[in-house]
Amino acid sequence: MMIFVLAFGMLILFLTFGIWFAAVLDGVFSRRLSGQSAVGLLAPFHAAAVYLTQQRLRTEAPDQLNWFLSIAGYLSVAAIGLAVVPFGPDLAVIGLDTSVVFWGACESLIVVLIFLHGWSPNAPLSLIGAYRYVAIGLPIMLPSMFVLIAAAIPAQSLDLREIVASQETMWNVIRQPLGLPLFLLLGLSLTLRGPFDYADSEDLAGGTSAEDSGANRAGWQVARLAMLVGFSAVASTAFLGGYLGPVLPGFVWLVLKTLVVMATVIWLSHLLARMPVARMLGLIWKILLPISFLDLLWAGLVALA
Amino acid sequence: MTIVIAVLLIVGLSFLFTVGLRSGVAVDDGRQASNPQQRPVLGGSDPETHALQRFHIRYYTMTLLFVAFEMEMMFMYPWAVVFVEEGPKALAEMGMFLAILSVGILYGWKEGIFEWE
Amino acid sequence: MGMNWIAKLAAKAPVPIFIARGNDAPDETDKLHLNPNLSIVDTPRAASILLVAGTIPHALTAHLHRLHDQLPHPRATIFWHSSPTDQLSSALGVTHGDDLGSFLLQTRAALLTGERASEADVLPDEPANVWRGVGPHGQGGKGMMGGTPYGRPMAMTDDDMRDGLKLDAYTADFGPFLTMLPSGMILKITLQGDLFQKVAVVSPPYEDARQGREIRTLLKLLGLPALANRLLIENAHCEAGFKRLVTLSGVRRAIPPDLGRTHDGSDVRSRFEHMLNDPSNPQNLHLMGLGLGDLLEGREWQEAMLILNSFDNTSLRKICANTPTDATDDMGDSSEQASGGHEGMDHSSHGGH
Amino acid sequence: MGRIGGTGMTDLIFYALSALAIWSGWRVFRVDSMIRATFALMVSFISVGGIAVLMSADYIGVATVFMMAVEMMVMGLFMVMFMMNPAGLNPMQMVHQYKFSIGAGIMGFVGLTTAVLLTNFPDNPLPENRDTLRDLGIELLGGSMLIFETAGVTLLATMVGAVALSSRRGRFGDSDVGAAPPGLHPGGEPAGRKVEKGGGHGGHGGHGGHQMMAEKTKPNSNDDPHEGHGNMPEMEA
Repeated sequence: MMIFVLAFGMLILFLTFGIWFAAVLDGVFSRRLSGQSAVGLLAPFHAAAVYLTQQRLRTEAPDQLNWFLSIAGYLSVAAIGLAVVPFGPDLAVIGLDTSVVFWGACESLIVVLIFLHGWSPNAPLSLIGAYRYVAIGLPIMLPSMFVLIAAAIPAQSLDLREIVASQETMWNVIRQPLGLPLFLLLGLSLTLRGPFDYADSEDLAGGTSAEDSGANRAGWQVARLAMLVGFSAVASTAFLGGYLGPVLPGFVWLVLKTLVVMATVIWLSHLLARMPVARMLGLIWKILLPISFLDLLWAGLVALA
Repeated sequence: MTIVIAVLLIVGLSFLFTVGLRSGVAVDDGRQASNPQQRPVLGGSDPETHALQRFHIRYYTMTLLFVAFEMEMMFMYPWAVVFVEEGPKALAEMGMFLAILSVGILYGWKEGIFEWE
Repeated sequence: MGMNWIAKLAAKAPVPIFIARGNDAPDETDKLHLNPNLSIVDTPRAASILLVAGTIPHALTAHLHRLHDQLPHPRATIFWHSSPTDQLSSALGVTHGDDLGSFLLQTRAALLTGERASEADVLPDEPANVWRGVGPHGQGGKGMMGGTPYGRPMAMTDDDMRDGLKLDAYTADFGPFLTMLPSGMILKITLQGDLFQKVAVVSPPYEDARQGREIRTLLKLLGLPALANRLLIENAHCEAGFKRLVTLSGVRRAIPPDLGRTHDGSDVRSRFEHMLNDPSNPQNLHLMGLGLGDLLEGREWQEAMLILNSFDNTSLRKICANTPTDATDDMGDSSEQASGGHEGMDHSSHGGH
Repeated sequence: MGRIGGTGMTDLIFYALSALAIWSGWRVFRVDSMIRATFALMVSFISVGGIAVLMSADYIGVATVFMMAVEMMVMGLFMVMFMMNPAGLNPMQMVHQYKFSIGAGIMGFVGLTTAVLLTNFPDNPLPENRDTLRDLGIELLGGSMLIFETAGVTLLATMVGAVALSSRRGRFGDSDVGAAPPGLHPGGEPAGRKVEKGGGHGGHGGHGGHQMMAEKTKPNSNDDPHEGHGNMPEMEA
């Protein structure tokens, strides 16, 4: 019981701190790249306050229930994704023997929730965003599942706790070099960023969130950032050894690695160009999927060697 | 059981947070959106019809292929757990399984289902 | 009325503004992107202040008013280098000499404290069609698809030029104040899913709509808004660092080959290259009766937007002139005829209930 | 992890999840929006997955959620694509043969419940911490290897079938070239409006269904009011 409360407290702390930091990092990267001065540490709070001073609008004949559920659900799934991450040996909020599958379930629910977010407002631009996202959100899950399965092979378990333990001697990022890059692409897709932002992109004036104002907008942006935190924690656990590390306590190591992954995802999102959706669909099935097969084969051969 | 409780707790808190955002805003004067405000964003134009419609997706064949592929994932999870124990046999069997499925992808590719245009 | 703590926090944030561009928007409008006190947003739903830059032609004032009403409260309108319309006479005007940035900040602060009342709607608070209490369920509908449920009719079945599945087509005017379309341009687009089925020009872009903004819009459409803003800095496009970033981002690979090909063989990729490397020299494209329909029909949304923004303004206006100005079917093109004849009925007649 | 509540708590969660599963399953037939119906079904499946996790069948429970989320998403796409009035903007009856389906539903429920109550379930609890996933893996690679590989071939057949049936464009040109819809009665004229007669829709023009056609179309576009039958849900009069 005590352990559960401790882990849960760490989860909340991790999530809030992570959301804030992700927002700051995002601001810093985008403004640096555009050749402007950096932003302040409190900027995310100010921006959120702006949304909260604005009226929350609805559209004509929207699906109000699903609009709410998509925002709240996205946040929940992000937090649940983070909850499977072990903060230390035997210190996970959701300690599950099949946590890799559980994370997969989170991934597929996110596609549903983002679709719902674009569907609910009954508006053309958000509807296009929603459908376009599904075209990419579904197939990009395949490579990500393959690399996670590859990460599970040396651990002989689908439990993230075991996967961390199996990286005691060597991190998966070295043992299976193709895994992390492929997984990062999934992160871009789950958090609606950069080259995989087919839902909320500029060519649709914000896509699924084009109709969001006030609290809805604040909620959606918070959920996106929460997803970034959750994803980064999972990635650092599966590929960078999670809480493993010398001298410092395990939790600190996990936080540091999460920040590194987070920064990488944000950096990639500002620097990679987005291609039209049909081209991306071909890329995923024809190139990324074969690469993930290769990763699996590699992982299998290494495990047998 | 702890797992289910943890999930329910997290979902509950997230919902509470989202409700809190909506209702806890003191500045929101509770004004309902007026009819002109409800019009969907079209850059100043007025739509003729509702946007919700029988939406014509172009990738529907791809989704069918995807669902079949996703099925296969369910076999891979238990496979990954026993891989090291079973050794080359596991590698060979899964290799065959994936090879069979890849034929499906190649066929779809040939038929041009990944293309919009 | 004092400010509560949320309003105090909000007052420190950059002012979210939505820019409605008029015909002769001042050159400094683009530079607003670099102002740290402002954040230029893509949708009126996120904006606190509507900035009208330049003169809005008379034909577009109705659109401006519709746009204005879509902003959430508290909101304000500022006319910059233009005079307020009659219906928006309470809006503020800023002329040449004034410092726009600080003026926007002051206005937003006044909105937050309540010193300045939020602007009321211009348009009457009425649904597009009367629906309350109409019909057997009181939602304005009739039967399965008929009537005007919640104020509007439903989209109706229409031909499809791609795979022949006749599903609902969505027809609407897009523009003139959408950030991804050239300003002033209104297109009547019929979409089947996210594919352009038919396109007609309701209003062409302004004569001086873009002043070399195409390249920045293209970069934004390709998901690189930070690089697009970097181009606003003097001589940025000559910098080696910028060029390296553009190469790194894989923009050239991201644009599909042969997209938006004209008769003389130039496509979006080559036009993008040209704009990037030689922005001062306009390209002389041989358009030869090329219409928007030839370029956009059958294209997916993002591709269509890339094509639209890959042309310089003169060429785009020429292309618009080659395009039918309304969605009536008398100009049906070859692809449509191939897929089994015209729609006998004008689609827009559905909407007229 | 210690005790968080006793059996009482487990029972409580079980009943809550069951109630959610049944309620959302019922909503599937009561809501007008295809999307709501689809995802109500998904919620129902997720609750069942939760119950499976509660019964320590972790893999089955989590996999149910995983698969169902994806499958309901795909089903939703198709539902919206092919059903008239997919958002339920006008209320409608989604069930054909309303009374019969209610009867069949009740019969099915009673039958299954009786079967559950009368069955003697085996009572040999597994040893604690038995790794069922590992057992499954060994089984797949050992005794059931042939089944496993056959599943691969079956899935391949599914893929090829799905692609062949639904893809219009292929290596040999459009699949519907020269195709004509079946006759309204054996040997009769092909169904659907004729292209040559004053610009109808051609092909399978029946998607419109009769309700809207009757009042929306101009009189000259010779609509046959019965074309909508068969592939569309319709209002019970």
